[in-house]
Amino acid sequence: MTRWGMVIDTDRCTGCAACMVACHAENNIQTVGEVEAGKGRAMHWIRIERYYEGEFPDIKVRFQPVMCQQCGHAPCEPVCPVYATYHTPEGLNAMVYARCIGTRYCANNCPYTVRFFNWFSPDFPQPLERQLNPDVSVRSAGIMEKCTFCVQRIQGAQDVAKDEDREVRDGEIRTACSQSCPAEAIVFGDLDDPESRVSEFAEQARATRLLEELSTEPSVIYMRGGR
Amino acid sequence: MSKRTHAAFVSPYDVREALERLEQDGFSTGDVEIRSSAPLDHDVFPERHAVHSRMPWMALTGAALGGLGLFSLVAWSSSVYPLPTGGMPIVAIPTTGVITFEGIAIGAILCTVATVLYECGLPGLWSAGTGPLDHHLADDHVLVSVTCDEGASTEWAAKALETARE
Amino acid sequence: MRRRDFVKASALTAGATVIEGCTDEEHFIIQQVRQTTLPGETVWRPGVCRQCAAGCGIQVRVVDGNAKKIEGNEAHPVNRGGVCALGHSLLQELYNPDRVLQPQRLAGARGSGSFEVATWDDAMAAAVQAVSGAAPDRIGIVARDGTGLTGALWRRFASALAAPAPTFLEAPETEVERLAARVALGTDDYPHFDIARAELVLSIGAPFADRWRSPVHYIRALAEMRRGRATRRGRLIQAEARMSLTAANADVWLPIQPGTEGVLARALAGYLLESGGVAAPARQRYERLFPSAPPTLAEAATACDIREDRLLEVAEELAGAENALVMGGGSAAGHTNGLFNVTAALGLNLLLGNLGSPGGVFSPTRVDLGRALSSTGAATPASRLAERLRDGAVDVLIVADADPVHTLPGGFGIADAIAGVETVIVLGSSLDDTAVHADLLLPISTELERFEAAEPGTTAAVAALGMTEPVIEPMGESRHPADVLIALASGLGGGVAGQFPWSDFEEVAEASIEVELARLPGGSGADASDFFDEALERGGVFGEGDPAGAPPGPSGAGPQPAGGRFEGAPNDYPFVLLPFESVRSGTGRAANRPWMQELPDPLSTVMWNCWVEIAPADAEELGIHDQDLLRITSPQGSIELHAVVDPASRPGVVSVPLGHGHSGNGRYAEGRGANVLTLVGSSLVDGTSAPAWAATRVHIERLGEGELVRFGRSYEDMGHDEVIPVGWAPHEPLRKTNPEKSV
Amino acid sequence: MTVSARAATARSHEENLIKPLTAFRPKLFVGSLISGGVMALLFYSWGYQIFNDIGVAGINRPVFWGFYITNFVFWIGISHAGTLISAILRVTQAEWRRPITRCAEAITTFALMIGGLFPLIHLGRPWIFWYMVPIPTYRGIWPNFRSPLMWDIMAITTYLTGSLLYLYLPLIPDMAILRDRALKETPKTLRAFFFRIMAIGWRGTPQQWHSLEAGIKAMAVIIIPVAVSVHTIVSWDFAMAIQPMWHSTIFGPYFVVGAIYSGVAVLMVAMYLLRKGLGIGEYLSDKVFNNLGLLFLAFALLWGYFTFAEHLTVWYGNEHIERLVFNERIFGKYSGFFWTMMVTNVLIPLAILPFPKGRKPLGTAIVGLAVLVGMWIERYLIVVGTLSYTRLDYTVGTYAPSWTEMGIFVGSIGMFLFLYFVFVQTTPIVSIWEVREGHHLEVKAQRQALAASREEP
Repeated sequence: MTRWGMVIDTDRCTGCAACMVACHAENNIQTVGEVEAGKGRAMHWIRIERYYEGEFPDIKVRFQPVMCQQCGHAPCEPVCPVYATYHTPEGLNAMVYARCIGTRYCANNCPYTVRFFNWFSPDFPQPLERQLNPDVSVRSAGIMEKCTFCVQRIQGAQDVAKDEDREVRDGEIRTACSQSCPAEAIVFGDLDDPESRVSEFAEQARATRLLEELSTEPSVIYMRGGR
Repeated sequence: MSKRTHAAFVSPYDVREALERLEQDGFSTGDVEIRSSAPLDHDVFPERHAVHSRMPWMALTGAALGGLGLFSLVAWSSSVYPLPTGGMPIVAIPTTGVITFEGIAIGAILCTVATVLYECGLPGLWSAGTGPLDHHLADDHVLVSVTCDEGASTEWAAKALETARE
Repeated sequence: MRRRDFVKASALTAGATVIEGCTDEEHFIIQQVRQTTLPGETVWRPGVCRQCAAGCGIQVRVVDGNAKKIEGNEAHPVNRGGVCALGHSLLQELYNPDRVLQPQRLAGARGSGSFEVATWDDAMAAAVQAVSGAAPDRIGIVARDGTGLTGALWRRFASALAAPAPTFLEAPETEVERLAARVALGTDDYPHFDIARAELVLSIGAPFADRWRSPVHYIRALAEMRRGRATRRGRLIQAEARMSLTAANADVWLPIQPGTEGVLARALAGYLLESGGVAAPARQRYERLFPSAPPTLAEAATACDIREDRLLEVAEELAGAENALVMGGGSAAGHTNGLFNVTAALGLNLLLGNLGSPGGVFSPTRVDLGRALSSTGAATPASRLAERLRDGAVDVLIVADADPVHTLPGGFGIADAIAGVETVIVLGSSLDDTAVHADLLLPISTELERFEAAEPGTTAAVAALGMTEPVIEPMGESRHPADVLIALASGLGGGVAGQFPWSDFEEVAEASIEVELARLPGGSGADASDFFDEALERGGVFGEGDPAGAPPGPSGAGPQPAGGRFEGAPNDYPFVLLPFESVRSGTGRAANRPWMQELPDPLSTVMWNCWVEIAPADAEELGIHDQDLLRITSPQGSIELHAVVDPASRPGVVSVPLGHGHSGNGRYAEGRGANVLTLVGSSLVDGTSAPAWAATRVHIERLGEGELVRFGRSYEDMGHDEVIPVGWAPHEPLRKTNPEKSV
Repeated sequence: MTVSARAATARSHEENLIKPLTAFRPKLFVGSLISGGVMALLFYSWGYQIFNDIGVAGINRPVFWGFYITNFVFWIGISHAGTLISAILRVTQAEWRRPITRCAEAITTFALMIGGLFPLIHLGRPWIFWYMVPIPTYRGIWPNFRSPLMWDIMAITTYLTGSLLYLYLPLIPDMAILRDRALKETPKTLRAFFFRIMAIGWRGTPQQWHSLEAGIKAMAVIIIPVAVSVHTIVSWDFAMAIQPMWHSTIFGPYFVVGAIYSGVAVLMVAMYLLRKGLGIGEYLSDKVFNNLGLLFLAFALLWGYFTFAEHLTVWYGNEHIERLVFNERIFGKYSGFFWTMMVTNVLIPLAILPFPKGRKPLGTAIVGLAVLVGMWIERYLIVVGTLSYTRLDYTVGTYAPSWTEMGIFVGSIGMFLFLYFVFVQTTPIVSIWEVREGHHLEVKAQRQALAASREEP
């Protein structure tokens, strides 16, 4: 059985924000414009959270990339009245756009605030729409969306593996954020496979998870920084 | 071909007298219809006019049916298309319980109303509003109508009602 | 069809395309893009990113002839598979809704921005006429960067015309850093720093995790230094007045007084010399560079305004480290004493004895493919060009893929001077601040639509040359800037045309490679054409193995120690202004890309706008609150910006990101924020021709309330409970409770 | 006073009651016109939102819920006025209930209709709301009954059905009375036809009376737990979420109390207006106001207690994110709302209701208005106050309602008034037969007293 997971090394991450743009490019995420962004409607499936610690001149900055944690016990799932979000056998917290009627309850119940709502339908003025990824649907107004662990890439790789009649190799699947990360701070893989890189990381002492106290069983593991 | 004699009374107690006289004159309760615009206190009437209702039992039946119905709907519909969410069981008893409760309630409510209508013989849209004295009902009078045979004891009945009237 | 065949084919048509017009255009282009794909099938094509000077190698996902996604080319030694935000957004330059796709001729007043569409023939004819009509010495040429073939071609063009050498708009500090490296280490270019294998990196002013020089390369190296080795975690010390992204990632941040970077470096040198851990030859080399006695840490502490004990800690760590290295540049090179600052910083490496050793400094590995095209590395400094423009000594100005009006200091007065030029010919893809002044706007293709052969602007461990065929067909009628140049040259005829015998840039590249074959990695003894094809398959030619070649060391005495001078008297202009490149705006090239506009700045989290970072103490003193609208005035000019009260700002210093305040440049860029460079004067870095862009003082006044679009919390919002994220401190949140808000 | 004399006065009172149904009342007509216009605003704004997408509302990230959910809870809360109260009074056989049951039950029904509208308004894609309805469709997928929103749908449907029937059953005999009058006075009119339909052939035989009363009793017993469950479930929409100051076990009872509290408030205001507007003071007597006032006071105290308990536990628990929301609510951004709420919901009631002089129509009506404002604020605080703050402090939210949301809110008030105006003009706002029954019981009591005194000597 596979359980997709991700490891983020906060000591490698420099907050360069390459992953954020990569995510936009891969997942056809709309840009909402200044006015809407001012209302708090900007969409970044992955974001770099910045925290200050201490006072000048001994002040430190901490960066922490946060995307959907693909919780094992996701609070967002049961509250949806129409099964628009549910748990796949591979441990993904799937979002079915076609089913979503936009109660926005899931977003309310997400302790990580990583769900984003399409308040208006997206606008890709010509010829920007030529860039859109054909593997990912464009979401219209009234639909909730969030990080999918680049499920289209997962399925692509699984198809290839199936054609070649083999298992998916560790490291064969790379999410958009992890692939573009200059610091290689993001690693994606199968947490149920003890040989995989993510599993190795997960066993280290630096490993931790966000808001562990809520026992949401996130699939994203953070390697604590050393600064 | 039968005749009907109607009388309107102001006070229920006069009605009682009238009924007693009618009885003495051998009218069966089936021949006598009493109508009022507000519930009459039952001790006004002699035993044979007493009535009864199956209400509470019907309500309980409805409750049982409703609860069972919704529970099975939930249980079945979640298992024909099983989608795990938040690590909960496919048929989660606590959440199903809430729905079942509402099922019990709605079942009871509908069954109660159905029973009321059935026992009152409603809706009987066109049967009503035929009597000549109906408007007296609006004035809080009590109407008593007696059905009696061809030709026969009409005047008896009338007299009985008359005497009661004074 | 194989490449080789069609080069001949296109050779016939190429000249024709220019003279007879666009009739063969499609034919010509279709031949350039190889037809491979089935409908809906994904093809990955190697490419080169030219968004900044770094020149990373990329892989482009192409579906049905459309570019969908950019990933890093793992074979490329510069970025090894990484891509930065700017690189990703190249797709939105390619498919920008406001991109100029046909030649435009001015219709109406200069600078009015009203153009009419022209055919390539007419446009080129007009260009040829203008150039041939002008006296050679009254021609000005501005191109994007001097490195690589295109730069060489412009040089060749200028010399063929007998016109003044072209001006290359590289990052202003690059020249200073190059000179400093030459003086301090004897290398002909900025050296390669083996950060990945170092155990301690002291960066004096160099914001190498920001957008400086080669961001992806350096970020990767930094990460490797930290977590690449099982043995120990490397540490980074950043000495810089501003909390840059690099400083934010540093283990120790020394927020030193701007302009005193050199003093710091010298004082550290003094400590190293006294600590006695320095070998005699190293000491001699260093003293050849700086004969005078270094200042003490105490003196440095006062000059830099840093607690002495913190300096001492750094000095001790530096002395104790196994293999440490020191970088210099960035804002340190932007002060009037920038040359001294960077030289002093780089000089420290002599004392650390890390030249040519793992985790140390290595001499640059530059192929310089274009040297055969133009022997002279000559270039006219931007400041000089500005003078000529101001003196009205330029009749025809050719601007190729550059935006001098926006990217040069306001003190240079380009914006006004350019109005006096008779003819302005702009090769560009958008109606940017320079293009609005154009008489002739020639649409050029992006690096995805054209043949490219580009060297990294900052050398990596090994030599590299990125090469790519067009990844997709050019949009509209856009053309390769070099092809336009070649067409222009052949249009001019005579000697000039003779100097440009090629049909298109691809041929230039092929020819140059045949010449330089032996010097290219894996080139010696290879068949030129096969080598060429393989390179295109791979995305370039890359060296292998570990870096080699130790810098020779100082060639002579370095510049005299000097303090930084600032424009504006401290009384009238109390704040030092530090412009910087934010990952979201760079130098303004990405301004019209929605992805970049909506990308929050990692530190201020601002989107869609420009801002000024000011320390809480200063803000309080001036009664400024977060998001307030401020007027920032320098001796040069004044702009209006919104305040970001930044807990990590050094009091007395304000920072403003570059790349905003475009007068035009499209729907997403127009009129957003202000261009900080309009505040910067004309003063130059001593001993160089580079503008001193960090040598300005400003005055700040509050205009009133304002609104700033943010993605995350502002510092002022964090009044009550600040939690350090779990990733950092598992279950122990750091509390910043202020009394009136606690029960 | 003789029986017949008493009967005479009763008749004349009933005439007052029936006048609005028979005669044309300009005041009521104009009232319904105006309120109808305001109601139109709701449907205009909603249409505007549907055509221009949900984004025209002020809600955002992380404040995903705003005015709509606030109003939803507010109206559902109000709906606990009638049915619940009248049911309780019926079950306890409180004699003074007779005049107020119907106007109370009407409030329930209408408030519920409006409240049920808001979840639809708030949907991102309302045109496929039926994905939530448990019916077999081509989709082959059923709703997720684990979601509190599904519980909502179930509970509200049940409650609405129940309330409608519970309002209608006691209405039948009155309609029969009106029918009988109309058929004599103005036969062959629309009114007569309407009453005839509504009376569905009620005759008023002892058997019918018996079944009806049994039915009403049964309904009263059933409807009480339903009402309780409805607002409990509404509160669970919040309590089931792991959000600060939502995830609280006390929420069920807290909301129920709050709901009844706001319900009584509306009832007070409505009764005051009816009494003034229809001149039926003899039915809605000071005694009634006094008794309800006492109930009102009790709920003011209950609500205050729950509020204190809720906030005390949060403050004492001192969990980081909870304290963040708590501080903002009580000392920070939302303190203005909070303290206003405390004044309107605790201070004003406690200043007026404890005193007999305060429990007169005007006094109770004033308190009613104040409490309405307060209870609305409470819901706003719960929805927006919590959502503005997130566990990972990086994201912070602010919220300001857009004109669309405002319009829909105002429109909903208009809709309520409109429905009520129409109701007053089509049905006797006081249950005639129940009042008559009351008289009969009095008469009976008198006779018994008389008989007793005869036997004395």
